[in-house]
Amino acid sequence: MKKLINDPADVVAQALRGMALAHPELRVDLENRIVVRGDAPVAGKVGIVSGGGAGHEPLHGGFVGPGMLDAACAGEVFTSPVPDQMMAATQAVDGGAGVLHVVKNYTGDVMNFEMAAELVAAESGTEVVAVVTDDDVAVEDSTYTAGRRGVGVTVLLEKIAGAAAEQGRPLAEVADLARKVNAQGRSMGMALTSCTVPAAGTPTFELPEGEMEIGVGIHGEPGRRRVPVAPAREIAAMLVEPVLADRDYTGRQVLAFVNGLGGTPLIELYLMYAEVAAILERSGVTVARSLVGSYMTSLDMAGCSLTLLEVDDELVRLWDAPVRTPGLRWGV
Amino acid sequence: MKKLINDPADVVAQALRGMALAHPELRVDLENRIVVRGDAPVAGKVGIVSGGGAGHEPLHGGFVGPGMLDAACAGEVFTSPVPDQMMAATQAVDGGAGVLHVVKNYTGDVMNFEMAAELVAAESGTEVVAVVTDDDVAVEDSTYTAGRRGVGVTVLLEKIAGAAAEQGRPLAEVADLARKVNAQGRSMGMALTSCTVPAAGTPTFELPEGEMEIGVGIHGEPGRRRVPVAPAREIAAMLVEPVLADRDYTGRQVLAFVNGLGGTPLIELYLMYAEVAAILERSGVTVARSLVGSYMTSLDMAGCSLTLLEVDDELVRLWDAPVRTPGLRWGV
Amino acid sequence: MADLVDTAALTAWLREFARSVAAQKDALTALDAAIGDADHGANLDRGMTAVVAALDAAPPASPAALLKQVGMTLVSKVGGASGPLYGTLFLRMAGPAGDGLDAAGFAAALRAGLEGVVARGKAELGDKTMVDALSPACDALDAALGGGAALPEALQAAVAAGREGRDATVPLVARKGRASYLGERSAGHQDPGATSTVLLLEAAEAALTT
Amino acid sequence: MADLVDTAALTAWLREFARSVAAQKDALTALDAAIGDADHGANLDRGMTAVVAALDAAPPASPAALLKQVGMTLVSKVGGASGPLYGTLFLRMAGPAGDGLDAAGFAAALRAGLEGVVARGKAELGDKTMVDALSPACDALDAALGGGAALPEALQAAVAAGREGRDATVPLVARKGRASYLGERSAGHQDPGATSTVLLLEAAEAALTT
Ligand SMILES: Nc1ncnc2c1ncn2[C@@H]1O[C@H](COP(=O)(O)OP(=O)(O)O)[C@@H](O)[C@H]1O
Ligand SMILES: Nc1ncnc2c1ncn2[C@@H]1O[C@H](COP(=O)(O)OP(=O)(O)O)[C@@H](O)[C@H]1O
Ligand SMILES: [Mg+2]
Ligand SMILES: [Mg+2]
Ligand SMILES: [Mg+2]
Ligand SMILES: [Mg+2]
Repeated sequence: MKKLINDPADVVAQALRGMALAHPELRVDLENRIVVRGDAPVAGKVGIVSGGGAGHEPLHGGFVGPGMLDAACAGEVFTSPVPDQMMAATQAVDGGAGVLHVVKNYTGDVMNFEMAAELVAAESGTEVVAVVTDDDVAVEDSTYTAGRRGVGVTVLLEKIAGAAAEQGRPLAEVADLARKVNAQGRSMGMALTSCTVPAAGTPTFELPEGEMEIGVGIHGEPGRRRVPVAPAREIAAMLVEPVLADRDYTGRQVLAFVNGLGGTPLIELYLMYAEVAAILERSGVTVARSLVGSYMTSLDMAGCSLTLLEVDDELVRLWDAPVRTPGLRWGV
Repeated sequence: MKKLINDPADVVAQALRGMALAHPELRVDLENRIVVRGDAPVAGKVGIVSGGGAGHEPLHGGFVGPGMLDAACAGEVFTSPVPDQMMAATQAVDGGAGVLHVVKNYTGDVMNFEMAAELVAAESGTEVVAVVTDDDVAVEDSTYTAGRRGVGVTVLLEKIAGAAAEQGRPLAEVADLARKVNAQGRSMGMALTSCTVPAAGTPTFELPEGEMEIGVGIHGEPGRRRVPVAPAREIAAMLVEPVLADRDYTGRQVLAFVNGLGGTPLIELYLMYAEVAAILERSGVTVARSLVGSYMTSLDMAGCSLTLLEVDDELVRLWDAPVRTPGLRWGV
Repeated sequence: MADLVDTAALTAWLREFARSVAAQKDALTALDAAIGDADHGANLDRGMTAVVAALDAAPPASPAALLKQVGMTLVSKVGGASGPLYGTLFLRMAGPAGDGLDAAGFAAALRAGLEGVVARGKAELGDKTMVDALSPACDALDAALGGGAALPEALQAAVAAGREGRDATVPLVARKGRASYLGERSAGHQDPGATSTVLLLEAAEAALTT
Repeated sequence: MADLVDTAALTAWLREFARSVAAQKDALTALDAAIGDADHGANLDRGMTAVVAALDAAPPASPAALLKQVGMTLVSKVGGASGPLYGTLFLRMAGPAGDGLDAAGFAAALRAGLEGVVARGKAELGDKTMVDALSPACDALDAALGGGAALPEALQAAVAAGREGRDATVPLVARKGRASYLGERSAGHQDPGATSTVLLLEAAEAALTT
């Protein structure tokens, strides 16, 4: 394992320390491992809290700031944070208008956020609503299973809900918007290489030279199938087609998001985006907005994911609204 | 070789197409392979043009926009662009106040920009001044050699000179500022893995598991020495010490820039930054500003570089000034 | 009476569970590597180490206080899926515990814990989770005690039923937890949580019957 | 007179150079891989392919026009270090060329080219660059012609001197170009540019002496 780390068991806290030093505008609670917006709580504003296992940077801590998240909780690498952290974050951002929990659909994340909400309810009057993201079409869905994983749409949801909260909208409205974003978003990912969890020290899965994994999860969960490495043009098709098959975006306006998984440089992501855009055009899908970069990584995994989000004028306005975070910044 | 590409011989043009689609606010001339600020030329403003071999994204094209570059020329991967591109870029951004060429100190880049300047002089009245960056302390310097390589300081110079130009300062002043930034900046890089040039198809150099290269160049040029992989704390020392040995920043205010080389995820860069900051504090160097992320990559190379830039109030003000580019964005 | 499960007995149970989790840590993680994310052993070991540290630091006064402390410690130290699940199990056991449990009371408390796990995780029998070991164990415990057995034999029966349930998870296709993302590919592997649950039952048999 | 280097002769020279660069492409790139960035063969081949295409498309009217076209094509198609260097070489040759060169005129033009390369790249003899082949070749050419030799023998002497200079680059430590970043580690390798320059001289010998 080759990584810029010290003790493999102590990566998260040390990275958080660096983030705190690099972003004095944020409040980083190294004890609770939560990143909080510098001016939190913002009186009268709905607070937005997210969190999850570390290893997906800049998600979530890098999206804390005006126009996006009020706080983010970091768990161990790929392990959900605990209720105590979520409680501390919720209390830190409670401006009196309630708090939205943005939760990626993984059993651990969902249950820990649930317990946190129960504990908050027991201890304070803070109103908490949780919205769960589950946009990964690689996992076939069913009410009997844990359902789909929350992936790329989480980034878009945090931005859009954050903009709505910044406008002073009430919790119910912000939550409805968040649910709408999740409902209108779909994602599909692929890996050229496995990630290596520091504590494990070896790649999570074996992916020989010449092979790639289609439908991989952001924790290195195996995907739908393993196929020979193909040109970007064909890879783009392997990502776009299942997304369009799951939800018909034909004739719709979308936000197209090509996300890097950590080990893939920007030059390749732009090239992939060109291929994705070409397929979307042929399929009669109109790209209203785009995002290309590594925003939700899987440690050092090489590969990318595609997320499509159907947008209307309101969602576009909220997407364009000012945001000032380490990971996303514009219009401010 | 595992990459998200099609024809290895046609990576640059296809990535530029994706960039053009993802950034409609920019004008991308696919013919000349130049990225131009949407509103160029800005009348009365000094134009700033940079460029170099591709493979370092977001540098340079990702730094085109208000407050930074007016245009960037992309060569083949790791190969300098040609004078025709630089001429076209120079003419496209000439707002009547002259044009600054920002050139990284590589023989090819320097000579092609020189020829471009001569051709511009021969064909038009446009005043062109070139500033060459050579901040890499890994290369021992001498007036008899090609000198040091231009690396991380180039990003900081483009931001600061861009801000000065945006303020309407004259070419001579902008050029002096640029030279000052280069003179006050030093960098040192290290690689955990080699990059792989698409056209070559195999790693540029062999770096066995358990070894790393200290002082590597952004094109995979061999560095000062090869040593066993060490904890981030020791790696940080191997980067900071030669920089401080080359220029004494003790008691000075600096901008500290920890840059990812393409294959290293943000979580590791933040961790590295924490280690760098700790050493700087112990060394009596005050960090006034910081930048942590992958801004000047070497394709898919895993590793990082450190750049220190001594700043005064003016440089800090120019650094903080609004910038709106795909790669750097704030205050706008 | 030998069958009274008091604070000391519960403490012994949890110390024994902590010991065997530490011993089985890598085995549990290996099982999780096959169909999950290779951290179940590390997660539980982190949690139980903290539980033992808390017991050493401040020995709780009553069974209820002890079980609550154990549950809260697991909830706040483990994370992932097993943190809330095992945490809830002990928190729910605390309810009936009061300041002492007879055999029937212990069985009732364990069933309350099972119900908590099911309420929290929504898993049904056959979903390839810890419930597949815990649920039959509770049934066997009740049956044995109902049939007049003393706690030792009853716990023996519970362990046997738990092991059966654990083994039965091997062919199953997971419908809950990370393993469910694998769909059919999850069949042929033993569930890590069901495996650690058997360790919990075995610890009870070892600690509560002497 | 056999010694007049006209448009046709120059065209033959450049076509022959293009042919041998294509043939030696991989060898040149291999040399550049050792101490540079493994693209010298690809760079020159890309450039000379464009040069030949331009000659085919629009055969220039005069030696001066031809050399200017060749230089401009290399400058705009090659990039890197060798683009400006070889481009400048031909652009500077164009000056003295006018509409025909006798032997002395050709030697003077080649020296003008050398001076252009030196002015552009600031390399001195012994810096481990193409200058180490081109400079002794120019000297030998002048000396031979001065001694009354005809162009064919003079070019033979130039090639011999160029080869000697090329071989002499092996032990040198590079002081210019990418190879200079290697410092001591650049010694023991033959310079790619000096190698391609010998191909240019050999092409002249082959094309201009028949
Ligand atoms: N919904 C659920 N209900 C009951 N048990 C579950 C559920 N989801 C997961 N589990 C149990 O948790 C175990 C995994 O625990 P662990 O690996 O520590 O958490 P994570 O899956 O978050 O990494 C599984 O083997 C399974 O027995
Ligand atoms: N300053 C210089 N003066 C003369 N020749 C040079 C100089 N720098 C480099 N060269 C020549 O250029 C050759 C390398 O050319 P090439 O590989 O095509 O360009 P690059 O180094 O940009 O990749 C070297 O072998 C050397 O002979
Ligand atoms: Mg886990
Ligand atoms: Mg080159
Ligand atoms: Mg697990
Ligand atoms: Mg080269």
